[in-house]
Amino acid sequence: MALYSEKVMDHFRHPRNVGSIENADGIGEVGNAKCGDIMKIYLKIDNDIVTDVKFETFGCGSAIASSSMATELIKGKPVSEVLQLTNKAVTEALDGLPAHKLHCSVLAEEAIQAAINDYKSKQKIRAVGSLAKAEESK
Amino acid sequence: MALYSEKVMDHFRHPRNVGSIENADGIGEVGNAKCGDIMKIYLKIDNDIVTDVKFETFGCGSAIASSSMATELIKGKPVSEVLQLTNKAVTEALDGLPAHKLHCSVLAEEAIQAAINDYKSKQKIRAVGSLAKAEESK
Amino acid sequence: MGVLVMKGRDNLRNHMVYADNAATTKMSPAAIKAMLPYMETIWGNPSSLYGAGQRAAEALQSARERIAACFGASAGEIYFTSGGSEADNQAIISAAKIGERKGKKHIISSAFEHHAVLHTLKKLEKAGFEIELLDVHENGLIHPSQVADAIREDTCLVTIMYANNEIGSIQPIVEIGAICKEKGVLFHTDAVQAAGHLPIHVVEQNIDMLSLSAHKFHGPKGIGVLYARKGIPLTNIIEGGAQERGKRGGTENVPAILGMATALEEACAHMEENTKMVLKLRNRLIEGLSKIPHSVLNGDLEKRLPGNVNFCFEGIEGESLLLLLDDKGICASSGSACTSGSLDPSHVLLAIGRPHEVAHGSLRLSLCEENTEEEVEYILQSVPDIVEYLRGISPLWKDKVKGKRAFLLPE
Amino acid sequence: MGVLVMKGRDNLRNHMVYADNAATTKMSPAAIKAMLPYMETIWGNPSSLYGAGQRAAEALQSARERIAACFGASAGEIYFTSGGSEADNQAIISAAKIGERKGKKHIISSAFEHHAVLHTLKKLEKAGFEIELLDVHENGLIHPSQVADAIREDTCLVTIMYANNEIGSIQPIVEIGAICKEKGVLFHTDAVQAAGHLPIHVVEQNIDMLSLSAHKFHGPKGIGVLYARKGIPLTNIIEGGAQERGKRGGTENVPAILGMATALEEACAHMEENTKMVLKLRNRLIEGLSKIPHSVLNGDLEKRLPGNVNFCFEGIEGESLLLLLDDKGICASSGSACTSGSLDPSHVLLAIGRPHEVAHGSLRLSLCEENTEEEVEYILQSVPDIVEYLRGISPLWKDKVKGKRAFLLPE
Ligand SMILES: Cc1ncc(COP(=O)(O)O)c(C=O)c1O
Ligand SMILES: Cc1ncc(COP(=O)(O)O)c(C=O)c1O
Repeated sequence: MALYSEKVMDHFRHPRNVGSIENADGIGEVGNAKCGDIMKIYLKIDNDIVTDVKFETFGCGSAIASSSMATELIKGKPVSEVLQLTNKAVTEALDGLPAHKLHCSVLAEEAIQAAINDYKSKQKIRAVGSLAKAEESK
Repeated sequence: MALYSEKVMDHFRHPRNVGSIENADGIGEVGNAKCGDIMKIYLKIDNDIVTDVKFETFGCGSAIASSSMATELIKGKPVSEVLQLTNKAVTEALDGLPAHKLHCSVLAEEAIQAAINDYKSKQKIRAVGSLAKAEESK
Repeated sequence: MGVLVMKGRDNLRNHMVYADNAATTKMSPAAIKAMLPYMETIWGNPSSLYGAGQRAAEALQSARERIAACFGASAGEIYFTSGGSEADNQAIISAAKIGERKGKKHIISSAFEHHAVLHTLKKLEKAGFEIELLDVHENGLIHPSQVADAIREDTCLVTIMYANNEIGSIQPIVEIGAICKEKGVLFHTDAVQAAGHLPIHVVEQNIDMLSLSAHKFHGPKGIGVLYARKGIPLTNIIEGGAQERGKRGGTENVPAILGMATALEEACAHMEENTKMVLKLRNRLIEGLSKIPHSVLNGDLEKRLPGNVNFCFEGIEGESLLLLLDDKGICASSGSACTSGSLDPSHVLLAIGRPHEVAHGSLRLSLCEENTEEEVEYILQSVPDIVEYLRGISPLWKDKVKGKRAFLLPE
Repeated sequence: MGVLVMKGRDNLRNHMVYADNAATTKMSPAAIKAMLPYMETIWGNPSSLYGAGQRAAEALQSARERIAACFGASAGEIYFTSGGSEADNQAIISAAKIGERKGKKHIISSAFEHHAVLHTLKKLEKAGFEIELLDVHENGLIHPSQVADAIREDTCLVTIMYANNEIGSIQPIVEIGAICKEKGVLFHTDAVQAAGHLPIHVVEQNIDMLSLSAHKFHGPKGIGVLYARKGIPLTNIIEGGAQERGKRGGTENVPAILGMATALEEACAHMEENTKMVLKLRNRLIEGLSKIPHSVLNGDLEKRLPGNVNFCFEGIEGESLLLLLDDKGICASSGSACTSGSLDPSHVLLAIGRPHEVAHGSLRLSLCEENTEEEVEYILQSVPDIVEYLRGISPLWKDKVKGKRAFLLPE
């Protein structure tokens, strides 16, 4: 009955995947206006697989732990699977969060979705770009 | 700061002049409707001097102590002086009473006044009686 | 004639016979022991984030669970208050607010509730509520049918005490609760005298809200519980921080709460054996005191708190009796006028129909498992002497004996 | 980049550094000792007539006198409550009722009061009162002229806290009191953080009503005082028996009251030397923490509680900071959103004009005379490391360093 579970405290104290990725394939940053937390996710994606992920978070203990756990959960996963990550999965993997801290796991979910969206729109641009190039070489 | 002063407790525990007087010269009984206390005072009066006094009281500790102290204060005193006995004098002689118990000392004052009034009206009747006798013997 | 029969305390001369457990109880050593660590070492504020605060928060939560378990509630239904009075106030105000929102402003209670209830109801009456106080039968009981008959469309609350603090009568709570449940009316019970002394199960007994106070079962003073069934929205009477799920501001009194939990568990665990012991003492007392002529037992003989004895003695004024008992080392109480600054006789005794004069002469002896047979015999020696002495100096009594006034109680 | 710099607690590894004395304090051994006899042997109910009750009543009265003497009041002006929150509630409700009777329904307070005050005022606002919350200057102070300007014909109460619980700023109470006195308006001050720490004299300082809470000066939890100048009629918020001259029902918490009296006397007797010691530690802390770039001290440097240190660190979120300090054995607090179930940043820090983002990153260290220089040095080693670490993993901070976002606090 401590404020946070052992899992949360472990991920808070020893957050996995902290940092940033140079030339990331997708970057997502989201914030919660009310509590002020901000999360930034960096993805490295090869062949639609998340090969690397890093995060930077400004926020409370559960925000940091949620970021850490969420990045662990998606590492090595195909994009299609990553898109199905829910805040519930993050919370469960952390052995639960206090009710008023659930929004932190939502933030993690949203940050990852944002990063995937970024990756997809970048891909489209690249696709359009290569299409253009192909046209040109015709 | 006990509820009652030592004096009150002494007069409560060892009330002076408890009892009744056969053929008393004056009897006064008063009651307080609200708290239910009843005091009865018996006086023996010779030559306008209170030569004996007894009381019976149904009431709380301060009612009994007030009766006891009041009887002590008037014993041996001339009627004129007895009529001047105030509840304040009783209270002071008891080293004070709690505010909500002051009415007990008032009751004692009233009982004594009632007894004196009784004495006086009996005297008048006796006076009238002896007057009548004197008339007769004329 | 008045002959002073006071002889001192005999064999118990220097021993205090405490027979006022309905007023407050001696703390159980286990309860004191349960408090000390939270005074000496784990003093943190349970709202604090760090370990020292979280340890206090954990203790608080475990106390909540332990207390809830004692009467079939769940931890989330327990609100800690500063005592029985605050719990009574908050329960009633909360129910009134709920009712007001629905246009229901009729409240049913009884004439012999504790002042924490009666005065709160008076306040609500001034605010436009209609308060209906049920009559109490001479035996100190309310009949469930009275409640059923009184409930109206606009009734928002029935508040009837579990057991009366003066005369010990135990009300038919299950039945009243069932009626309230059926009619959809909130039911609160002031269980300050019952908790730790009688088995309570809020679900089985259909209790929506319940008040208790720790110092009535060997716990600490200044701490109590308001139980409110899940879903009943409470109204704060103390605004402030987010403590007690926002329903009661103020830094939690962790040591007292832990003391209360321990005392309640102890009382509940030993309820059966304590009841047996106390009943035996109580019945002996009732039997002995009944022999005093022109006396009457107040409250039902059967439906009665195990430790409660309450008599009226005709021709006696309560305070004098208590003072003389005190001289003999016996701690007792009275519904008497003069004990409390008010001059009125006990509203409880008037409610069961005792005339003013008789109501003035009451004696309450409330026992616990620490009282002994020797003490009971000592009380039984002392009371008749004092009653006789006080009657001897009473002008009222004399008139009765002489036939000038009528006796109000049979010989 | 985020490099975890947590190294454990070094030489104080197994030692708890308690720096949250504004939340609650460790009980003084003398205060515990003062309570025990009233838990173990003199447990009687002070309303009881017999000796055992009267001894409790005498103890209660002496505690009342001793407490009154600590701030120039008389015993009859002291009302015991269950703590600071209840005292605040009752003071404000009472003044409002007095005002209402005269048709005066305007109340002046400040934006950074404790929630026990603010939430009570909100309740009154719903009941038709007009509540005017004065702005607080950036240094955490209210100017007496603001009060003078705000007072109207229909003002019934000014309630301004003596010292703020988060940022420690001490208000100009004498001056505010004098203005209220001159204009005939009741003046209440929440002195929960001041009592036992600052000299208080209700007469000289023109204070009509004052609240305090024992657990803020090494006394027990669950007990406090409402001082109300003679002649001010209080309104009950807890109805019940005749306790506290009829103004607060509930069996008196005698042990806690005795503990409070002892703790308050102790605190007042040693105030000068304690202040000296604590000031030295506090100033060292402020000096050291000021070196952290992009930080700011909250609250006035001079008009400040001796033990209070409160900083905002840009780019830091309070809860993370507290959890990492806890890992090092340091107990501290924050005005942070996340500590209390609410997500809003501290209303106090917003009131002094800190932007949301900065307000989220606050740290309060509140010292007492038991803290040591060694502890202060340990805190000064720990905080900068943690701040640097947390900034290192913050996307916000990175943007600021890169110039993509503006710094809000100067380097
Ligand atoms: C300024 C202030 N007022 C009121 C209170 C409430 O006191 P308590 O929690 O003892 O009710 C506190 C502390 O919590 C406080 O710091
Ligand atoms: C039936 C009943 N209700 C309420 C109370 C009030 O409890 P407390 O004095 O602990 O507030 C008492 C005892 O005083 C009581 O006997």
